[in-house]
Amino acid sequence: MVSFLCAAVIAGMPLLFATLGELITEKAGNLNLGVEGMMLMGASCGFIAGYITGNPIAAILAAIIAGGIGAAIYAFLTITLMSNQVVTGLALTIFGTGFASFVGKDYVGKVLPDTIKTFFMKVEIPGLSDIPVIGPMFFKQDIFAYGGYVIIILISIYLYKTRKGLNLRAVGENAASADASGINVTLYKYVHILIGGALCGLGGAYMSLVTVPVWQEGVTGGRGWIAVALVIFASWNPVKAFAGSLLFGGLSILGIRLQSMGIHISQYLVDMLPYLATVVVLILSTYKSRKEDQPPKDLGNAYFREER
Amino acid sequence: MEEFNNNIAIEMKNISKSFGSIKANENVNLTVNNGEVLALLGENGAGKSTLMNMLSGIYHPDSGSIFVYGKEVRFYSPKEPIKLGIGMIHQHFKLIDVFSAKQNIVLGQKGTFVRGQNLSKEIKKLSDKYGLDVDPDKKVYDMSVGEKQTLEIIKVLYRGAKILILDEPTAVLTPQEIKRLFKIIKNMKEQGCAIVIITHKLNEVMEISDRVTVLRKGKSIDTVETSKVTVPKLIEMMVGKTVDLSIDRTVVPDKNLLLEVDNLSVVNHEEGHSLKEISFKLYGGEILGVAGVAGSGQKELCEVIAGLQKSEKGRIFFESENIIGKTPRDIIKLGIRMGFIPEDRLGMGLVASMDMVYNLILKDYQLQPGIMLKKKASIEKAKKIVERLDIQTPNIYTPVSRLSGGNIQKVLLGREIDSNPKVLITAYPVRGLDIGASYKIYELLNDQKKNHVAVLFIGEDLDVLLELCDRIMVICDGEITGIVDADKTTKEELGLLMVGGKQMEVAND
Amino acid sequence: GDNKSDKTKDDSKAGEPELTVGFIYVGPVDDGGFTESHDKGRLAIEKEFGDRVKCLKIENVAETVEDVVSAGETLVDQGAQLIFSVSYGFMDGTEALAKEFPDVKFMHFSGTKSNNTNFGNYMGAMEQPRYLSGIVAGMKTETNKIGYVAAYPIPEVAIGINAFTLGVQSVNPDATVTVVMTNSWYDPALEKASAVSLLEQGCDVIAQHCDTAGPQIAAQEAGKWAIGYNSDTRDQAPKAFMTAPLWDNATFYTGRVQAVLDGTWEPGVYYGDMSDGYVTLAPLSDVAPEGAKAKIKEVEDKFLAGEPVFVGPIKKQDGTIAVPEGESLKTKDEIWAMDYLVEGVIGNYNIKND
Amino acid sequence: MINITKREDLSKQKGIIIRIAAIILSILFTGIFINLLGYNSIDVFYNMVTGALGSEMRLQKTIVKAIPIAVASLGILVAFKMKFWNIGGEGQIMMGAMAATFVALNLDGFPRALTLVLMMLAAFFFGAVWAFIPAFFKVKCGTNETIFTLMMNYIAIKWITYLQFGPWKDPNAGGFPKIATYPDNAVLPEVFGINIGWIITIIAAVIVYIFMNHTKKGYEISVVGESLATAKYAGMNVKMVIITAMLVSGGLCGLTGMIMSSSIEKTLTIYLSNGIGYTAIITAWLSGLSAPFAVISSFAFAVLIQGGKFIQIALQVPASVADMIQGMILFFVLGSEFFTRYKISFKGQKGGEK
Ligand SMILES: Nc1ncnc2c1ncn2[C@@H]1O[C@H](COP(=O)(O)OP(=O)(O)OP(=O)(O)O)[C@@H](O)[C@H]1O
Ligand SMILES: Nc1ncnc2c1ncn2[C@@H]1O[C@H](COP(=O)(O)OP(=O)(O)OP(=O)(O)O)[C@@H](O)[C@H]1O
Ligand SMILES: [Mg+2]
Ligand SMILES: [Mg+2]
Repeated sequence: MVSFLCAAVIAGMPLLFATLGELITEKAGNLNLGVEGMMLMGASCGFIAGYITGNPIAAILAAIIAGGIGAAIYAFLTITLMSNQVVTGLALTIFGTGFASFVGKDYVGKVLPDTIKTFFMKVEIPGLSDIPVIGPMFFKQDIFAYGGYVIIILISIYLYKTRKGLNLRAVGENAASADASGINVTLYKYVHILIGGALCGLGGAYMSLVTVPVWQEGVTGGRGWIAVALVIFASWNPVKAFAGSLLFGGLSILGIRLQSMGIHISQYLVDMLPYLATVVVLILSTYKSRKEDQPPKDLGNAYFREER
Repeated sequence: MEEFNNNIAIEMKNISKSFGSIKANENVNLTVNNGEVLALLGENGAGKSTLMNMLSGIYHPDSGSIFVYGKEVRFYSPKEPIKLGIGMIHQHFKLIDVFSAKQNIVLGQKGTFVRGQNLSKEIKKLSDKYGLDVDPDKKVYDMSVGEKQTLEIIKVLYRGAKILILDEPTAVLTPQEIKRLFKIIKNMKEQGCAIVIITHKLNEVMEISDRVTVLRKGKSIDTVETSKVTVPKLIEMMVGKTVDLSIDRTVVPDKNLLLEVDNLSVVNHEEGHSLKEISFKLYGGEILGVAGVAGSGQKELCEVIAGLQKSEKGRIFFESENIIGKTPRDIIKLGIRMGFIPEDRLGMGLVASMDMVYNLILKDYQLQPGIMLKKKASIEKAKKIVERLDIQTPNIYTPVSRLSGGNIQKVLLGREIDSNPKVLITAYPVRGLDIGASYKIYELLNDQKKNHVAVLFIGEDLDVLLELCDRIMVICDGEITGIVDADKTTKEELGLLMVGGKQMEVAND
Repeated sequence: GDNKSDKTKDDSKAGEPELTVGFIYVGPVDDGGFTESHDKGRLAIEKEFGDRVKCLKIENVAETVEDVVSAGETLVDQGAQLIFSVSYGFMDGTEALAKEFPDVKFMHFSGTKSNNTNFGNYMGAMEQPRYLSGIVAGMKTETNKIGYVAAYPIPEVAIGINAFTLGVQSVNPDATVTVVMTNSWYDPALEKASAVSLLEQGCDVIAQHCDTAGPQIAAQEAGKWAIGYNSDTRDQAPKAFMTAPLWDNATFYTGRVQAVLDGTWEPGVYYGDMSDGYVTLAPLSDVAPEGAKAKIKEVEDKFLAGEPVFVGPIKKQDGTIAVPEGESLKTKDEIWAMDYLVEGVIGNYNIKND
Repeated sequence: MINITKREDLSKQKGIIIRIAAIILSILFTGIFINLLGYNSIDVFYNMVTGALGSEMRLQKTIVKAIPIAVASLGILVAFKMKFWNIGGEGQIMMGAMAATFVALNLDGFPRALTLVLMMLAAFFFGAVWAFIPAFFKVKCGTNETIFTLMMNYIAIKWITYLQFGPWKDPNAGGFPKIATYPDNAVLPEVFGINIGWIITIIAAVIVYIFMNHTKKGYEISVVGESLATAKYAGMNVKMVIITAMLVSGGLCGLTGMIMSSSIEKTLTIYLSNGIGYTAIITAWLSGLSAPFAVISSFAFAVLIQGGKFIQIALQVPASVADMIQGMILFFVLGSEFFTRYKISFKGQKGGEK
């Protein structure tokens, strides 16, 4: 059981990064359906940088930049040129998938240098890792995952305790009001969409640097779409996003776990569970809807100051 | 002379601004002094909001110069004016609904963290100074219109604004709230602030302002001292000709009972308002005014009659048919001719992005036979209405959102009247309209009354209610506190009833 | 417009090729697994025939008739006269193409359909090297629990599992093989996660019938051992990799091309085995168990001599007899009729029985 | 100082000029990009265009690819007009195909026309049912339809997987998990060498055009899309309108599934929808939610797809390059919308009389 929970954390990590990325993006009022594309860009570029330099920091930076570049294209189109966000996101997925495959062509199946492998090896956090269940689950992980925990905390503080976070939420809720309050809406949107893209890139890189770790075409396997769903599942709350990522990570490996324990249950129906779960949560969440749990009100709308 | 110049807060010189082919402002000049209230006056679309939006950085002028405290400035975003102490309260509040008052106040302000205690204290100090009252932790979605406005003012003051711009601040306020607002404005004026107020209500201009600048068709016409001008003169400056401002109230003989509301109760869970056991009768050939503090149940009253809200109990008879629980569709299918002009024209009465023709079909298509949509009749009708109500529009295929508020209202009214209604329900039909347009609307309502239509008129301006209506029903907190004859009552009495004064004798005959 | 296209052709040609060969691939040629192993065959053609033969490939073709037909038509459009379509899911599409272009020769990998004019299929007796790899696993395991990460419950996979298990049991009758199906040929993360879960159940050798090195990496991380598939991926998990059953398409593909050039090509069913060199076992690594090499040599020689892999008595999972004592499965058809897993396998094959 | 203002009315001519300029620009930029990747951009574009339109057969292939995109776009646009963001086309296509398959495989022996009509009805119905579920919860509890419909895609695909590997597995396929091939009477006939899907597309486009622009229901859908409150005010049964629109939307997507499965595929596979549901969102949007333009934009997109496949073969460009080209051209087309809605002017010092 504990080992299952451990594996669920690992399976949930890429989801967590991508979900946080999409969450930040949506808080700025933009729906970016290009998560899968940005994840793949991050996965391939992170892997390549790691392979070439042998430097884990370079790998992570490359993933951040790659995800950010994908997000930058999206940001320019949707913010400056005010194009439709859903369609632009879909186009970004097409482009990002192609881009990642192309640059990663010569690196398929290559082995990461040991410097990187050791860097991302599991490390126990003394003290904390001894707590039953929680300890091995959360505190016997790799440094990348610990980075994820830190990011959750940072984002939570940022969103709910700082002025900048408040401004960001205002931009997503009502761009015109935020603008009139002296907030640079365009800047906020750009910055946070880029941060969001960078986090998606990290989510992809987690797969190519830690989970597997190899670069292979389509290494993210549709997790970007799950991340989009998870943002809603988490009702735009970073901590709930963490819980959701674990749950979805767990569900995604539940089928194979049951099989390896010799429990027979139709795998196809088990595979359906994460999606059914999202739907159920989606329905249930409408019943006790607090205004604070609703999507940012200006989500999906382009902002043009002279528009009325 | 020198001293006077030092006293100038804002000077706008030769400001021009166009939107596409529309010249919203053309060489406009305007000066505001410290410690004075300047009223900005003009018909709908005269360019008042545009001019002030340039002062608050929302728009950027095409040409011309702006001086703040004698220094030339250029604003490219709302950020710079805020820094210079210019604060604008927009006609439609710029607040974030899910935020608390406190959060709205610090929005966009310098600082790292959203502070707790200190901030509340600061806000308290500030509101005490100006006699304002706001709960720092209340969420905006829980606030009344008046509270929201107070919050907007505190927000501006917190930013250290010395120059305050108010765009139609009174349009949605009750007389009491307006009184309070004016007190705050006077208070600020005494503290040396410069204030610009835009309003269509001329009595307010006379009451609050020191000087008046009039705009017409994007040009500045003149600036005069309020004490040296009269209302008719102001109107002449605005419109370019004299306008008769009397509403003649004819009495229509042989009124017949058209609508009877009996013991009706409604609960609006969304907004927390309700109606409690109200009963009244509405006759053909009369205008029944409804007065009351905003949010007293006016919206619920209109919507429950129109079939848009569910009732808890009670009955509504249209002629002899009980229409309680019927949907608008049922009502239409029953052949009941009822017109409804809702408060939120573009949000409810019309489809903003569609043209007049498609907006006119809205009320007709249900009764058309077959599954196809027939547009021909509506095209004719649109042409007719444009002509009859003198609607200013490039053509009938222009999206109604492009029209000015007054013209939008005329489209709506034109459509509802055109269906020959027996009962016409109108909620704040002149809100935001200029004097000319307002009187045009009153005239149209009076015409309806003469045609034996029963008109329910929800209003906010007591003077107008007294002049236009035959009877006035006052509601407070969802209860009827009195139904009085308009020519036998006074503003004071109405005011008392609005805040829940004792039940007056019912003037139902 | 025609000038232009002529010019393009001129650029790429140095002497008109005698034959244009087309490849329809299900994945990218650098997938490090299945498609790559076939693309090595294409590269071998280019190396062997040089300018005489031109190769065209198209990657990432979906397993729909629409996509396959569309790819095939374009290949023919571009002059292909011999087309290899390399995925089981391309079968119906290839059949349609064969009907549409009677003058073009089609070879389909792993399918069951063919005609006697222009449509043949080819496949390898992978059960042979799989059986051998089972011997390695059976000798290596200490816990007597072996994990097997498989893609789909289909005959090809079942044959592999069974051959492997029989190999295991031939040296270690107590060992069991636990199977996990990922329902994907290609999902690096899921394949690895499957292996992890098997390792946690106590398995200490992981074999696989899926396309990425994820299971081997998982084994290495757990300090355990692995058997790969498709390609020799010992670089990716040097401490775990023991061996892998492999395809060697080079000989086959160049042979087919030569046959067409010679005018001796015939459709039909090709089932390449170890004696052809079409399927092989990768050289054992240093972590392979001692004595395995000799044992394998012994069995391999039998296979080379024509002895079958599946020799009775073979019991199904439920204990019923599948192949009675004294009988064996010899032909491809007999082998490919397998729709069960053998005794000793833990895992579910036929979900209809759920 | 750059000044951006909203355009009021853009003349048709100018609109066309801007769009053409966007396409030229996108070709220019994408071309530079392609050169950077190491390919000859002129060759690439030339081959993309001739590969999609250069011969009768290529044009036919392009049209075949355009058909399902167009029919699905017509469905999607109905929902989008109502601002109901149906991104569940993929799942609705699959469920439609499932229903069509059920009819096709169980009604063997019926006359062809009748079989086909029944298949269409069944497909429409099941696509509609699949769209009804999110629509129902939308009107009942206001759930977010974007994610709901997205999730329904995955559920549908997993469900079809279950069928293909389980209850619907063709017993005559030698244990392979495939669903049986349709009998001939369940296959769409061809006219002018293309399956009659193209006639269905034209008919569907005309019907959707009339439905959206000239019927009461279509009008109601537009009003609901613009303002719920107004729709209620006008006495519309908003819930019924939403449900109806989604039934039509899902139904058309379901019909797409039938066309795809019974034209070329002749069976149902889990890969059938192949992303058409997502592509249709793009094409529906680019058409400005107008039925005739949806057909045109679908055709344009099919040119991109077919051209992309063609260059993979003719120029041996990897699939990933074709994807990138597709993405980049989309970026430019999407970005160009800005210039049709807004005007940019660069302000000098001319303002203000000094
Ligand atoms: N954002 C905008 N986009 C396009 N045109 C605009 C915009 N804002 C204002 N206009 C144009 O500028 C003119 C002036 O509008 P403005 O809102 O300033 O009028 P106003 O005097 O405030 O009228 P009202 O009394 O109705 O508020 C209008 O006729 C309108 O056509
Ligand atoms: N999107 C737009 N584009 C062009 N002109 C507009 C637009 N919106 C409004 N206008 C113009 O702006 C002017 C003022 O409109 P506005 O909506 O401010 O009217 P209003 O009387 O103030 O109504 P309200 O009180 O509801 O705001 C009108 O002349 C109208 O034509
Ligand atoms: Mg205004
Ligand atoms: Mg206004």
